[in-house]
Amino acid sequence: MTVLLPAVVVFLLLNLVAGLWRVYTGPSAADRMLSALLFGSTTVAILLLLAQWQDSPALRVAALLFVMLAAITSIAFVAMVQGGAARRQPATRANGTKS
Amino acid sequence: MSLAIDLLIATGLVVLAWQALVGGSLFRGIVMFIVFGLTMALAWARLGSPDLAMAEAAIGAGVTGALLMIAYWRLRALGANRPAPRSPLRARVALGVGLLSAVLVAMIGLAAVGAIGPGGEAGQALAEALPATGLGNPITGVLVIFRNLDTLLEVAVLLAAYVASRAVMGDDKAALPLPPAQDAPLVGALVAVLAPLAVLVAIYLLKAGSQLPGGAFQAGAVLAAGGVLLMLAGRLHPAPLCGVGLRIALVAGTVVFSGVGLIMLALGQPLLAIPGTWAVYLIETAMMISIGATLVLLFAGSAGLTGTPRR
Amino acid sequence: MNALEGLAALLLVAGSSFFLAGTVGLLRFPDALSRLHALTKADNVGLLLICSGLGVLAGSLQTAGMLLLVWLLAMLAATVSAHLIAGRALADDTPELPGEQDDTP
Amino acid sequence: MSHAEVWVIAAAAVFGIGLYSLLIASHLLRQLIAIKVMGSAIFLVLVVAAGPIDGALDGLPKALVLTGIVIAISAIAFALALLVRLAEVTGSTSLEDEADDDR
Repeated sequence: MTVLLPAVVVFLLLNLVAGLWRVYTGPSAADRMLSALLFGSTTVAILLLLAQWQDSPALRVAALLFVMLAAITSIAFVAMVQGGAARRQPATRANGTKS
Repeated sequence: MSLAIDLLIATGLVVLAWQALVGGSLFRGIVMFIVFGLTMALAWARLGSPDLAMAEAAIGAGVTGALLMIAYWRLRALGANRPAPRSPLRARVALGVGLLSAVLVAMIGLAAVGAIGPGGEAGQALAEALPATGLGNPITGVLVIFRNLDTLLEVAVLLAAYVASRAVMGDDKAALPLPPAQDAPLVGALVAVLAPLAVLVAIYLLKAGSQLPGGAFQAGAVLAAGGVLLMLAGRLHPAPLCGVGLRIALVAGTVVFSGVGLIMLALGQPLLAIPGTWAVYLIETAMMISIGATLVLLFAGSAGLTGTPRR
Repeated sequence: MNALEGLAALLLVAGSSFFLAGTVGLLRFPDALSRLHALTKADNVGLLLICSGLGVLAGSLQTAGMLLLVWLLAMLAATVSAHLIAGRALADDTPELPGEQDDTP
Repeated sequence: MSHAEVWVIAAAAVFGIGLYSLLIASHLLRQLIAIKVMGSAIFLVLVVAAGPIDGALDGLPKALVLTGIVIAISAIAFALALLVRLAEVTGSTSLEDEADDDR
């Protein structure tokens, strides 16, 4: 177990590095937020693994804080773009499903 | 293997800092900076500082992202996101200055790592003095007992930041309202779960803070994140005026902390002496409320808050 | 004890493979909605498996409850975030927000 | 390379990037992010320099950094309030004079 736990952490970190590519390329703002979502869930998993491996239960509380507050940034993102100048009419919104 | 983890996280921090700051659209920079904050929490976890990981998680996930996005939105709504171009000469000078400063920080840091070594003198003195206070968490001990004047002034700095931001708001208080809440049913369900949980976790952190990682600053950050969530969901609105309860919440930390300290002075003790563990809890509770209220008000960019009348 | 550790190892490896699947989906799928679909589901299953593995490993009911709470909250957060971001992706197919400009040379 | 050296060098690089960006970025929001990033780098150096990665805690620098994190976010919030006000009054998000531009 002393080998597997850090190995999984390294694997998830490499996963994150790969996910960074999507934030980098986009292309849409939603894509970038999506990757922030990936970072949230993977970071939680890494924190939980580290809590077990380093025998530091407080990191589980940190992970709990993370998942509690992960949605706030998404809400701010949506509130921002929908409330902003880029607001679209509902008709456009229905058309958007064609893709 | 643990070196591999550290190398990955540390490299990730450098890459994210570069991505957040140099080139690309401003929005991408903001998202990259949010991810940078999440990675900082991992770094604190690796550096054996769960206290810092908690604070970074609450602030980074709950407040920073929302703050930057709302500010970005406000600037865009004002039509003011037009940047001016820079001269190439200046970029070259900046590159030199950046490189130089990096080398300087590296040298100072490496020298400090070599010089102090494990368990510096102050750290040892702290470890020896801690059991007498009845606290198990050295960070809470430092904050409330050993360096209490610092902490008191830091709470005062928060208050000052709020007063200053109120001063620059101009005559039309709460000039730009927050964006309207969308998709109310789902967000409503989220708020119904998270808002009570945030209060619960804040109280847990406060109580645990005397023995385990946690304390007033993390608890206040969690409360603030809960408040930010309520604002984003349209349950709280910026108001031009500050109610009495809010005023009390804003100054509670400073007043209770300095009040306890002054009473002890009157009783013949040193200034800001802490009479017992109960006083630590009292002060930390007041600090938590003040920190939470101040951060929410700073986020709102307004003088006060008001709830939504039920429709 | 060894059987338990074996089970935990199995769960952890399975969990990380789901994370890998989510990331592959995020990188390879053609548009924002399908990427969202791949990412949120795979990551939540991965988190569930990793939480179960850690719960088996921790062997304490309190820790297991904490892990369960974390996973449930992650589900809630992922649901709401995915819904909001999907709505955004539907509403606007333009590549970048209007007003986006590079502000560094 | 030891653990502490990895962190210190990474923190130094982050600080350098922050200062570089602070000097070349013209958008004030970007400059604010640069200041925040530089602060994080200094926090890292403080905590790493204080002690070993696994093992005994040194509470002093951690307490310092803990308050620093909260103070930093409040300072950023105040700076953002200033920035929004500046944009309201002048319509610009930069402190540059238009006349300074080379183009």
